[in-house]
Amino acid sequence: MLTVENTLKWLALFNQAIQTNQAQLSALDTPIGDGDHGHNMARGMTAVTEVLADKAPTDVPAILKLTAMNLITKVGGAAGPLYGTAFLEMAKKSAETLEIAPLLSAGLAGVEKRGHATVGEKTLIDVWQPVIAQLEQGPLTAEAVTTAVEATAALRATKGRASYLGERSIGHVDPGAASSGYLFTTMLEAGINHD
Amino acid sequence: MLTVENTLKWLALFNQAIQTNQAQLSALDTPIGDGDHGHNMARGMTAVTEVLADKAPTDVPAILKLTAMNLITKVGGAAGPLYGTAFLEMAKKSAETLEIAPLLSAGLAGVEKRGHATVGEKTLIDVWQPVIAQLEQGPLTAEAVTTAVEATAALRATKGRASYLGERSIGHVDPGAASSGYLFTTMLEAGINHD
Amino acid sequence: MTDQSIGVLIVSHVPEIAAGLERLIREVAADVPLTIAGGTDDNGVGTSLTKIQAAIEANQADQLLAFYDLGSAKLNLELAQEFSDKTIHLYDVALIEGAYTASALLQADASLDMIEPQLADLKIK
Amino acid sequence: MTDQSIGVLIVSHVPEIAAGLERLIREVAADVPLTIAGGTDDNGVGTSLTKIQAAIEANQADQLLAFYDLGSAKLNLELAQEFSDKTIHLYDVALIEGAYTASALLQADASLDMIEPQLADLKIK
Ligand SMILES: Nc1ncnc2c1ncn2[C@@H]1O[C@H](COP(=O)(O)OP(=O)(O)O)[C@@H](O)[C@H]1O
Ligand SMILES: Nc1ncnc2c1ncn2[C@@H]1O[C@H](COP(=O)(O)OP(=O)(O)O)[C@@H](O)[C@H]1O
Ligand SMILES: [Mg+2]
Ligand SMILES: [Mg+2]
Ligand SMILES: [Mg+2]
Ligand SMILES: [Mg+2]
Repeated sequence: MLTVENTLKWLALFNQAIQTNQAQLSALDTPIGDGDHGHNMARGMTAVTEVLADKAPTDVPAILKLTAMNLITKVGGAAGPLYGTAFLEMAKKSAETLEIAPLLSAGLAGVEKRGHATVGEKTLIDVWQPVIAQLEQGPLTAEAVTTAVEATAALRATKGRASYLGERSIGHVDPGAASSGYLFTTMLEAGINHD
Repeated sequence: MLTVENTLKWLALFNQAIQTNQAQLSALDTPIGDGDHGHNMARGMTAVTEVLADKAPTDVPAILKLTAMNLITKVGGAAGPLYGTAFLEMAKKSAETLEIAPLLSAGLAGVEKRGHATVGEKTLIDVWQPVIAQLEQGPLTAEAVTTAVEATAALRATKGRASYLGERSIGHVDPGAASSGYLFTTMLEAGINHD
Repeated sequence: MTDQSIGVLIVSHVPEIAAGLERLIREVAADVPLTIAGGTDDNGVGTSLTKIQAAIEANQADQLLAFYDLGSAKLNLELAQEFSDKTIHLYDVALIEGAYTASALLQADASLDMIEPQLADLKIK
Repeated sequence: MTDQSIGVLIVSHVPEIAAGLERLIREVAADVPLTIAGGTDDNGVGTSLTKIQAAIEANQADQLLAFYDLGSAKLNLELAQEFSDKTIHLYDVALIEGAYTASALLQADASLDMIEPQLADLKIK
């Protein structure tokens, strides 16, 4: 169940994870992309963190919406509109429910629509989908998140920059999947899980 | 029959015609192209004229080859490789014959190969082809040249920039056809005709 | 000379590509409403929703034919499309060749019905 | 990392497009031999055989995959091809998307046999 407190904590921890692992995320983006995913996400989350520090909204929908708008405008890569749309759809849904599974599910639907993508295309969707499936049945574990991230290595990319490599995209973890891995492990650290 | 004298006279007259009609040629290139054909041809013929004034070669093949190289490197638009190839093929052929019809015929074959083009595509080929056909049978008239140039207005372009306009290219004289019109009227003025 | 209500919008990951393509098109379509968005806010390689929205607003036309280079530009273009009041037609065609063709045809007063079949031949995305 | 014997050659009518495309490609293909020829000798809109020949010579590879924007660039490219000792493969594909795809694949060590079918999907000329 999202609250103002745990949502702010989640975003703060996610920001820390992104900043700490910025170089690793960009390194993952080098063999199958343009090597900027860590830099992009760090720029976006720095903006989110600054704006939340400036004027912390007092309800969950407003926090999610502010996060969305900053990710959309500041990231500069595909991850911007994708994560931004995810948070925007979660913001809309949070007027109705604060349970995490349906919120993330609304976010995932937004990513799929925005990216014209579905599961199996070697994108962040391949982490969101199994994470949500597990949350719908019971508590999520950090191990399950890591497993989903690593499973993207075996996939052949058919969306995003990695898709230009065809067969050659196989054998590398998807950078967007890796950043989503941090999104979900920090969610657990913030105490947000199956209600 | 080409001689050193009439070839140099022809090129001098062609240069004059191009310089005089530069604005008209660029104007023809405006509705169906990028408006630079007169400028391109003037730049090329200025270079040819300068280099011939500098060191006038003493045989026809060398004059034609020097003309070719300068058109190829100085024109800057499609007309450069096209006219350049035409003169290059004429230069090669002139080792064998100095009769004008077979020379121009070799030039036309070069243009067709270089442009991957044939008659009816609204290009300079639509002037070269009827001019050569007439020269093969008897003397060429300036009227026939003008008629061929004007006939390009009715054609739909399928090569060059004008081809992007599809149907909308119809109703305009082709700029390359017009500059070739000057090439052949100045040839007549230089006294070169069916032998 | 051209139907001022239809314009062209170019979105590229690189500021130089967007500016260079505008230069190429201006030679054949001087009167077409054309605006560009190239690179990130700090002119890095990427796209910027803010720049795209500014290019949409700056365009005098209220119907836009939009062209982009790589997929992530499309994601931002579609977001801008949702946020905008203008009618934005997005084409999954070769950026340079598509934007050039559409602009040349608009300059020659072609209607959207004439332009779209020609763009269909350039579809590669 | 890449087969240094295969390089990429970009020919555009506009210097800014050629330079911008090099910038886009460098982000994904740092090690691919890549040279460009943009605009006329005085950096106007057009192409220059001299610039194309210089780009061919400057390229460290002896086999080049060549890409161009509009038809008149192809005329000069084919002339350069005839004058050069290098093997130049000319592709009638979308300039940006084609050169990007080929370069990304070369960087990932793909062979010409793997690259050509992907380029075939981008053929529009
Ligand atoms: N069409 C898409 N649908 C879903 N996810 C995508 C799509 N395109 C890219 N991605 C995700 O975005 C990540 C790349 O983000 P980033 O490096 O910031 O963008 P860019 O490729 O523009 O540099 C990929 O690893 C992938 O997970
Ligand atoms: N592929 C081609 N085959 C034959 N002629 C062509 C071809 N492309 C262009 N042309 C000719 O070149 C002329 C345009 O020359 P110019 O304006 O100098 O070149 P550009 O179109 O590069 O600006 C056209 O009017 C046409 O006669
Ligand atoms: Mg990236
Ligand atoms: Mg990027
Ligand atoms: Mg022209
Ligand atoms: Mg030109």
